[in-house]
Amino acid sequence: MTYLILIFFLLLLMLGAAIYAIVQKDLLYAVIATGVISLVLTVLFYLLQAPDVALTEAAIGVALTTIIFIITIRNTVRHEDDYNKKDDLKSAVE
Amino acid sequence: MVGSPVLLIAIPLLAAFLIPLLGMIWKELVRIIPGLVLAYMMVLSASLLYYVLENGPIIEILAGWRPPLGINLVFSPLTGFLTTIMTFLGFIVWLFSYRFKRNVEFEPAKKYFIFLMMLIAGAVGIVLTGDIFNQFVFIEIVGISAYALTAFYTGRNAAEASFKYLLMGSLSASALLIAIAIIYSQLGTLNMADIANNIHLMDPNFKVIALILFIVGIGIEAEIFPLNGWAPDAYTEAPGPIGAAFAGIVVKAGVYAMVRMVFTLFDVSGATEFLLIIGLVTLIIAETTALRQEKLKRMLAYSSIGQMGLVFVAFGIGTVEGIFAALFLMLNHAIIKPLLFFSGSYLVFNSKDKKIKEMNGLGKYMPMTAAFFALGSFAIVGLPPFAGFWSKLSILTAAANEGMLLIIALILMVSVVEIVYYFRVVNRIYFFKFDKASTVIPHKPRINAVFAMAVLGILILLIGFYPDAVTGVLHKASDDLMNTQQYIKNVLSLGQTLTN
Amino acid sequence: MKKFIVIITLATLGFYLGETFYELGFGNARFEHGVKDAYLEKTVSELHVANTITSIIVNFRGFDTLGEVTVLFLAATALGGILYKKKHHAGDRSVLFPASRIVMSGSKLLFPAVILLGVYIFVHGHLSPGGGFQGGTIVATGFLLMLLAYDDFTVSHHVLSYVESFAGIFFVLFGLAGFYNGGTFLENFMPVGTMNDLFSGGIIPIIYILVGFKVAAELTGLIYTVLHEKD
Amino acid sequence: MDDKIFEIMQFGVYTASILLILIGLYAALTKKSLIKIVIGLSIVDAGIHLLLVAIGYINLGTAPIFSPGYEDTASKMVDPVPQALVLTAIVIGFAVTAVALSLVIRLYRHHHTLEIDEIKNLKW
Repeated sequence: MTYLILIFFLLLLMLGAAIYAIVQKDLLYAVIATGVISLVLTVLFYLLQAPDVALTEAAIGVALTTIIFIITIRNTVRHEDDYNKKDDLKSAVE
Repeated sequence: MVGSPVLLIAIPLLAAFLIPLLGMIWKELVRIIPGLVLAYMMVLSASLLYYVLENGPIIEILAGWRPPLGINLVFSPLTGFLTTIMTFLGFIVWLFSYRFKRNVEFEPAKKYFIFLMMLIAGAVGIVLTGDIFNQFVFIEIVGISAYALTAFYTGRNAAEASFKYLLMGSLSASALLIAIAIIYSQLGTLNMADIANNIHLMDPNFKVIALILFIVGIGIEAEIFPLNGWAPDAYTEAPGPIGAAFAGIVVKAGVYAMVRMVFTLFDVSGATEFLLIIGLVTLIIAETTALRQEKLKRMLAYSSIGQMGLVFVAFGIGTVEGIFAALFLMLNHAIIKPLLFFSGSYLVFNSKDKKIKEMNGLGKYMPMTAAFFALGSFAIVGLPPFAGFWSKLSILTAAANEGMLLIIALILMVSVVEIVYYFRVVNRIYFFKFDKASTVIPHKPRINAVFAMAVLGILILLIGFYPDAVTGVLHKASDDLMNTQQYIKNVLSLGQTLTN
Repeated sequence: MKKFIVIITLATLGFYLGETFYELGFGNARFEHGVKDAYLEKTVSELHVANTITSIIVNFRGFDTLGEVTVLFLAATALGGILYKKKHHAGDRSVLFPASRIVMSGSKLLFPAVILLGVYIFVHGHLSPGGGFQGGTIVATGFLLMLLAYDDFTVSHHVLSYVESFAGIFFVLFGLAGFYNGGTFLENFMPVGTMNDLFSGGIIPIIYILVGFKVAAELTGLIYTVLHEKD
Repeated sequence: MDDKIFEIMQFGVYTASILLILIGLYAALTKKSLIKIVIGLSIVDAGIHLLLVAIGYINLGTAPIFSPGYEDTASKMVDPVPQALVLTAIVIGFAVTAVALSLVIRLYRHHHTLEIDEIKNLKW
């Protein structure tokens, strides 16, 4: 039973992250939400007895995909509606 | 036998990994080696085809595991015929573009030839493989090479066309994966022959859903109607020879994969009628759109989509004659459309917009290129002494034998439309006055390009005057596609019975 | 309006997909002649490999893996071509966040451990979970860590392309070596040894190690290219 | 795990993965920002990977890795084939995402915006 609750919690977390990634206007947060989907997916793969897939998803989905997205945002715009505000991320960090 | 079919894929991969190293030694090798590899593939494929026509199909086992377990390659008359066309065309495209951007020292020019080679190797893989997941991997190889080649020019709208292609390609690849998941969960196997053998065990509803997902997944490469939005842009924005490679090679691989699904894998009733309808819709929409195009390459792209629609109509007739006609049409399209793209890309070489109306009176200044373009136009609309005539004739006879009069009428009507828009261009080239202010500056083709175009032109004339030279191969290939049981037997007779 | 149409289409699609998959259910009792049992059985009896997924990826469906590393290779090559600019400032890197001293020394400490973990995973691919892909990506994340922490950390492009090319070449050559003694492409031509030994499974660990090197080099190169992208 | 709980879990996992696919498709089809479209594609990929792994799972299954001394446990193992396919699919998906994002950077360089309506030089 706890197993079931755990799985349902993870599934809901994943769906919530997916919806958040879609509606969020700030692309940086959206990308991090995509990373969360991958993170939850890693745990789910482990629970579904697929440790190899979990390892791959952990390295590729969580780390590499997210970083490539972030670099792209760094080189383009941070907000969905904005034009030409590429210095935004820099100013947010400083 | 001179070698095994797997070399058709292994050698280009080996060369692709070697080229970055060899490029450090002498830059020209980056251009020469893909050509050598493509020439080798062409010779190997032709000699294997010769062997196969005499001795029956070769089933190549990979990794030492027999069919249901391992992946296998099938080199039958049909697949051998297609690979021979593809590798031949690949070599011609390489020859045409050998001096392409030669004097420019920039990164993409060096990579152009690797991608061209991998595009062809991937297409050959799609045709040869006997495993649905392996086919997916090859579709992705073709996809990534095609995206990179489409985005080749940094100016213009190349990146946009490429992104559009990528978006559609990625979504359809997802559909393909879901279809593979459904089939695997029902039958527990990924081998095509094994699936075809056990397909009756599958629930009919699942079968229909899986087939639809497959058609969505592969239709993007085969340019069927709702999924061909990427094609005109990609053809227009990619370098000229790449348009020829898409029309001649990638599309052929997509059509093959789709036809293999419908004829061999799924015995869903009504699937051939579905192909017929989809082909007719694609044909009519593409040809009427082509009539309205102002840019030359866009027009050629829509014409190419329309021709693929015609191929599907011919497959959809469902008889051996129909398949024969479809394969004949594929062969003719594979040699005529590249000629049109090659000569067309020289006709609009210096123009910015690549508009048709800029080509006024170029026939006087570029006699050879214009003559090749005219030859290609006459051949593709199906004028009697050229190659296109025989394929159109065979489609019409196949339809007539089945009593499909409406289809004959539609094909003839569409042919008239085709004649109108091709002759409009030819008319402009030859009979309009050369207009110095708005027209492109005539550009003489280079010697290798002339040679490539001449080979294609001679082939068009040869097939036009001696169609019997190819009909023998085509008959064997069409029998091969129809005979599903033989395919299953060929592959699975090598197999080991599974223990369970 | 467009959104409305999309939602309706997606709902229909979801309905049919859902119906299909609920009917399918989990598990593998649905088919009788599947290849799965043969894979599980032959992994132990003929290949002497503990990890079935490794044996499937490297041996039974090794051709897929060859295609897959090619896809990665093409993507890494394509990235260089697509992002090419005439004026290229060598050495410029888009710094995401200026790293603090803690991050710097922490990365320096972690870097060898991450690399070691990656190498361990791809060397033991046939014995435990993991293998070339997983290990290779972990090695690449190690390099990513260093690239993010230190502005002046560079990876030699030549070394990367040597590693990448030689790993790929040896993969294909090992495949071609399968033809030796009348075998087939990618066939296991080496003795399989005893199960659960490090040196067992014939060519499987060798090919997976090559895949590991290739994936690591390609992903590192890919990230390096994108990181040096700056407007 | 008894059968009823297993059935609920099965329902939940399939629903979640199909919803994930639909959410991703929705983003890819309706969103105006190019990066959002690519995010949508990667969400679709995630859903499909979960779906593929799920079709091979069996009740109380174990990972398809043999431990020393337990070489006869094959009947209890989950299906290894979908897992192998997913491994390949994840790497391919990453390659496609990387190419897509590099195209996004190129488009931004030319148009200085990520709005798809502003970029439409070609007909969509």
